[in-house]
Amino acid sequence: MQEFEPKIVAFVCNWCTYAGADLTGTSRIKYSANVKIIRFPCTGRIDFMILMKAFENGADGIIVSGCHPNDCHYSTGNFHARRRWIVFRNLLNFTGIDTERIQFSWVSAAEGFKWADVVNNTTKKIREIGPYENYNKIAVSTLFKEEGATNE
Amino acid sequence: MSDLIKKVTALLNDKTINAFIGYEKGSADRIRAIFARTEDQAQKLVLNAFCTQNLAGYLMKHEVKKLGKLGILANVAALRSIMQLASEFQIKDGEVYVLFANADGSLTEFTDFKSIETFLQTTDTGIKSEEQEMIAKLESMTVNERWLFWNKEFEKCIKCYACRAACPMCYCHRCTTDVNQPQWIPVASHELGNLDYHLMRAMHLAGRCVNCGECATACPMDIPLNLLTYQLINPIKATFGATAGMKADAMYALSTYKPDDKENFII
Amino acid sequence: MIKVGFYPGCSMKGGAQEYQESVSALAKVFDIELVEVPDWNCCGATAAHNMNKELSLSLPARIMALAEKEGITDIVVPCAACYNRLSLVKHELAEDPSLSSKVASIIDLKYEGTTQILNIIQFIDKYITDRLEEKVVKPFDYKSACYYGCLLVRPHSILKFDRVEDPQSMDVLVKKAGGNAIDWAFKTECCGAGMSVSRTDTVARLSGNIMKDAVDRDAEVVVVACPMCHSNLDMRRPEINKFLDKKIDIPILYISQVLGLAVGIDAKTLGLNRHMTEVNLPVRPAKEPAIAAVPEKEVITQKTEA
Amino acid sequence: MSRIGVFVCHCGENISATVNCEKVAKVTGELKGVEFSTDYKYMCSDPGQTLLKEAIKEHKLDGVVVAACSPRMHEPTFRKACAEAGLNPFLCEMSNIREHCSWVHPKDDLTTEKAQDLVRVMVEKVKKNKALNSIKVPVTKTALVIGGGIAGIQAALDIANCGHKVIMVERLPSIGGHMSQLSETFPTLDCSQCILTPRMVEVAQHPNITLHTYSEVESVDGFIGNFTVKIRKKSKSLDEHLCTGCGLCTTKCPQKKIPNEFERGLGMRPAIYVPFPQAVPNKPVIDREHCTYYIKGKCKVCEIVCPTKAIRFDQEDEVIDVAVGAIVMATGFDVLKTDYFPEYGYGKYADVIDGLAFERLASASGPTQGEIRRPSDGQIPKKIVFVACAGSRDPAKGIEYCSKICCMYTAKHAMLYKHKVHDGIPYVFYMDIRAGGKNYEEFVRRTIVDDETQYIRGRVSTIYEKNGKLIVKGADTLMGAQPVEIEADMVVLATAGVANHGAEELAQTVHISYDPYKFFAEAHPKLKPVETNTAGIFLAGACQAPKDIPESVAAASGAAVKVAALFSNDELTRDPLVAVVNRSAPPVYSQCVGCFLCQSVCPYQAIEREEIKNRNGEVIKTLARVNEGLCQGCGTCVALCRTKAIDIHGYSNQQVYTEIMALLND
Repeated sequence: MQEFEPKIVAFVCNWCTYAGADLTGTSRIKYSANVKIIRFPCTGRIDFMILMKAFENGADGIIVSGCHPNDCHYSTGNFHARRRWIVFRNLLNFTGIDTERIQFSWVSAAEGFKWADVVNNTTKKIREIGPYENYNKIAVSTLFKEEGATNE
Repeated sequence: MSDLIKKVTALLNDKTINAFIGYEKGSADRIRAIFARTEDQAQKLVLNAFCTQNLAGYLMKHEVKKLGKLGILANVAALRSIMQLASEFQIKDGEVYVLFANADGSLTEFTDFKSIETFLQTTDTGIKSEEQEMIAKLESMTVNERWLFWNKEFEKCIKCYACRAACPMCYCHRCTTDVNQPQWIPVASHELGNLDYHLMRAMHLAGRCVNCGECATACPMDIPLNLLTYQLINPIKATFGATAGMKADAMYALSTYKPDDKENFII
Repeated sequence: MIKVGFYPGCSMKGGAQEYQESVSALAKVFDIELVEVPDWNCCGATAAHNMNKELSLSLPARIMALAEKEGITDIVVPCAACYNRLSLVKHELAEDPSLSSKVASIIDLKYEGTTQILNIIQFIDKYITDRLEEKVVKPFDYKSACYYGCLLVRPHSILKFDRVEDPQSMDVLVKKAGGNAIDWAFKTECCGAGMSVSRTDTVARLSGNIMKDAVDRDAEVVVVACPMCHSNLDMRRPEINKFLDKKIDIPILYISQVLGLAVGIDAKTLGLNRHMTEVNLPVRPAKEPAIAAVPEKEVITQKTEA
Repeated sequence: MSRIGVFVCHCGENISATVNCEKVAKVTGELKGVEFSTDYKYMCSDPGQTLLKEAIKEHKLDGVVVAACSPRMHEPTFRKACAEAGLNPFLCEMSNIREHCSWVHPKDDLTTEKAQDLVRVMVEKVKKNKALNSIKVPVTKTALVIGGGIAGIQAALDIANCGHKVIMVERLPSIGGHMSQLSETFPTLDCSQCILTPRMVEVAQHPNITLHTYSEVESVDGFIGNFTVKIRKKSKSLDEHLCTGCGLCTTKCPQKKIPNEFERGLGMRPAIYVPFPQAVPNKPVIDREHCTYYIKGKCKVCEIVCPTKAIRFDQEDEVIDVAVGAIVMATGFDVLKTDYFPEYGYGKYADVIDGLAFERLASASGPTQGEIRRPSDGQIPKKIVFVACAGSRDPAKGIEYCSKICCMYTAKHAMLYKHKVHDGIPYVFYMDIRAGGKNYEEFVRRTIVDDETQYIRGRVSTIYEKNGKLIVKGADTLMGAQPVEIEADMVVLATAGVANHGAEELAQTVHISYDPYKFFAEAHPKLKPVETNTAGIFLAGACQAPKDIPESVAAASGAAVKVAALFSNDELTRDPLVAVVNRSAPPVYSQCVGCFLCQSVCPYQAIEREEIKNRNGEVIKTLARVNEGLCQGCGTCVALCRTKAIDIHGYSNQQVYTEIMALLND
């Protein structure tokens, strides 16, 4: 049987984690290729619906990462994001969505190693939990595929 | 003639208000909302144990707003709705004439926000114990059991949007469900579209829900929708110290922050 | 008749009997009925809070839960140590709901934390002060050193009572009773209560310094609101005098006794005869009412809201 | 139908060693809407950029994706190249296949596939990109400096010397601030007045500086480059043009018993007064609260004696409007109020004073002509106790921070005292000695060693008066917390430096943020220490946090450079990656419902209220509007908006939605 290769999307802020991931590269630290980054100006910009869309489109795991508290480039975006995640995680958990599959982290522009760790640990964890069948089952309906196509 | 009818008639006659939102008898002895604009219509007003609907939602309806200066028969949930709407700049102080029906049937007038705030401070605004128990029951399940529970519930949803129409906080002219550039929420009422819709709705009401329960009451498919938003009320209060609909100038829990907000999941 | 809950604690029933007598007598003059919390227990001030955390929470919690059950909204706790324990536990349980439910299961009573805990001064302020001046018949015209001790005002962050370093509330009451509250330096110094029995030499030194400053500033009486303070300053007087090598004979009165005297209650009812140091206040020639109509200065709470 | 060009860079071997660049170019070249794709060894080199430019022209490309290094590295390079080829620069995106791919993964098919995924995401994103134009904001090249202490003076002079106009507003009748009250300054002990006064005069005489003393800022509107400020010039009851500053009125004024604020109440002043002899402007004001004429309706002695007839009793406050492009906040600090220390008897005992009062005692121009005499009876104190950290680093007092300057000035005070009272003994109670600064530690050592100051590590618990002495009780924690009792003649409290009174209101007036202690907040604690979160408003000196003189001056010069940089162009050019509230046809006007929950979330106060009016001028709807001059493009409002009425250029809902779709659906 072929090993399960999880699809993991990382939503990161431009100023800290994106730069931290750049540093991981500059330092040639290796990490798993399962994680792909989408860049945002700030964690404050990351709408909770973006996370829902990722699961719907087949993501098995999600990483959300930004500047450490008090380090936000926009001073307060990550504070607002943190509140949003506290509430959203509560809601997801209550509706039976596996919050283990969303890894929130603070990774600064200097934390190249930490970024590699976050990516590798998350990949390892998702690999162990397995594909997100619950969500995929309802998402991979023909209806959705058709509708997805109209969005192009 | 009841005190209520007398009062409303007087208010209409001296033009304090142009219309009064209250309850009347509907078909099959049910209670429904009435928008009394004339003395004759005011005669139809009733007030009894079945008058439990939160009428504040009507304050935000375009058709009702058009009627001019409004009066409303409010219960506790409606008072809180008015407070929350005020904090979101949807109602100005003194704009709405509020009559509150006390448990003994007597009426209290509220002409400004301050008096409503003071009143709410000493009023029980919590979630009913049976709903608390239901939430506790769900919380004691495993994640997967909860998933199956809600999946089964959402399966019933026909996307009629009665919940949205009944909710006093769903006053947007254009709901996210209607946004199609991009189409965040699939239109069809299949499992995914329903899940998306209800998660979105719950999130948009987080920190704003005044636990009136109109969404669940309105649902023709009997989905316990109110639990989704109720369940967030206590954590938001415990973590951020915020309760919706208690003050007219309250700050919204999700647009404010404290540098030392506590969480245990960010690494 | 106003009904107010009352928690005597051990000292009111023992060494500080006169404290309870005077509080009761004072309350009676002002038409207040003190309702003792039924089946009350020890507050745990002595050993419990050093030995066992759960016990130290449960003892005061049980007292408050019993009061709640009885429908009591305010409890007067004249003993400063009891007041301190009850207030701190109430605060701690309010901060941590899980602890609160744990304690509720230990005491097997419903605990909501709704009762107000009042120390003697707060009780007087809430129920008596407004009517005090009109009832004063015999102004307490003595130079009084108001001694607050430690437990009444600390920790300020929780008790939020008076200014912690320079309390004024008792001074204000004494002035209203026609007295002359002197400015002195030892209002909140330690009397040595923690070593009341084990190290009387330390008590003599600490309490001695307090008494010395009071008499150096011509105090005729020291006014207290705590049975521990009272017993150290009063009962340990021989040791104090020995330490100071000087005879100090000014009496130590409870604030309730001071107000009691001012409103005309007789000395015996107030239990003045129970003190170790004889209460022998000089007789003042009757004067025209010399009571200040208004307090000289409003009490400022020390820490303003940041 | 899009015409997108994909350019895959090898970066020498940095990318091509693990990613098959040819394959990436080939596969992505087949995506819908991709007109042209190629790979090249160094896309950022001149030939690489030429290749890009020519492809844009030749294939009439309407979008470009460069798959290369991090956009944080070369996005500006390629956007500029696109612009040079006639393509709107915001139609160019980069896929990061180096830092995020080739460098972190081994050479295998998965790595190449990931690179293809990353390119595909950007191809889809670019399809949703919009051509954007940079935002141009005109700049009024006049700066407003609020506060005339050393920080304000330095900032004003620096800006004025760059050739720009400066308006300075000072609340008090004279500029100079706290520095003018100081006797000597640490660590050099040079006289504060001697180094400050020339600067004050320079401000007054500088052709580019307009000075408004006895004035306050009433309101600030507008945004970076374009502020409108209302300044209230309080009435001085004086025609300043006629007054020569002879000072005759101040000597003749019959009301002479007003505690002098400048002397910290240690001296008296008349009702018509100049705060101190070196004041700038050196012209008096009438203190109407204490003036006999204003109280009783008669006196007018000053008017009678004035040789130039300059007194104007009926003069009213004047409110002026000024247009400025930048604002420097230099409003300084205050020291903790007296009622914070009942245990130290402050306010009760005349001989317990604060550090600023000691400065006045030690100052040659002070009430005692520089002799250290205690306020109660004028005796020279033989034992003096300095209490450091009076309020600072004390959560119980509500001040958890270190006031920073007290260690140094306390050492200076002890030194000055010893220099003036040779047989006196100075004691200093301290928690830690914080003497980080050039020559600071050496200075403190001199105080301890050469001037024999008794430093006691411990806190003072209480101070009370007995037999004419102040009994200071404390503990010596280096001696096992041994109790210490000192019978002192005088006590000086190094009271905590706190935000100036009115700081909170002023911050709200000018729309900048402040910290829990009401000190003004910088935009970034490390990298933007003199900027505020409101573009165009800068910080100088102790209004931000307690600062000593060199630090205040450095911050002021820093702020001045920021202002000068802003004024170096006639127009301010900003990236157009800002939020925008959508608009639509009536009767909806916008998806925005005006709940303004976005307003409190915005760190830059960029969300404004816009009223839509009908023909009769009645407001029919209130909407949010984003001020492009203020928005920095964080997008926090976008995520919060329920109706999706706010969107942000560059990271729009369409763009991010498309990115997710493209990434997960290959």
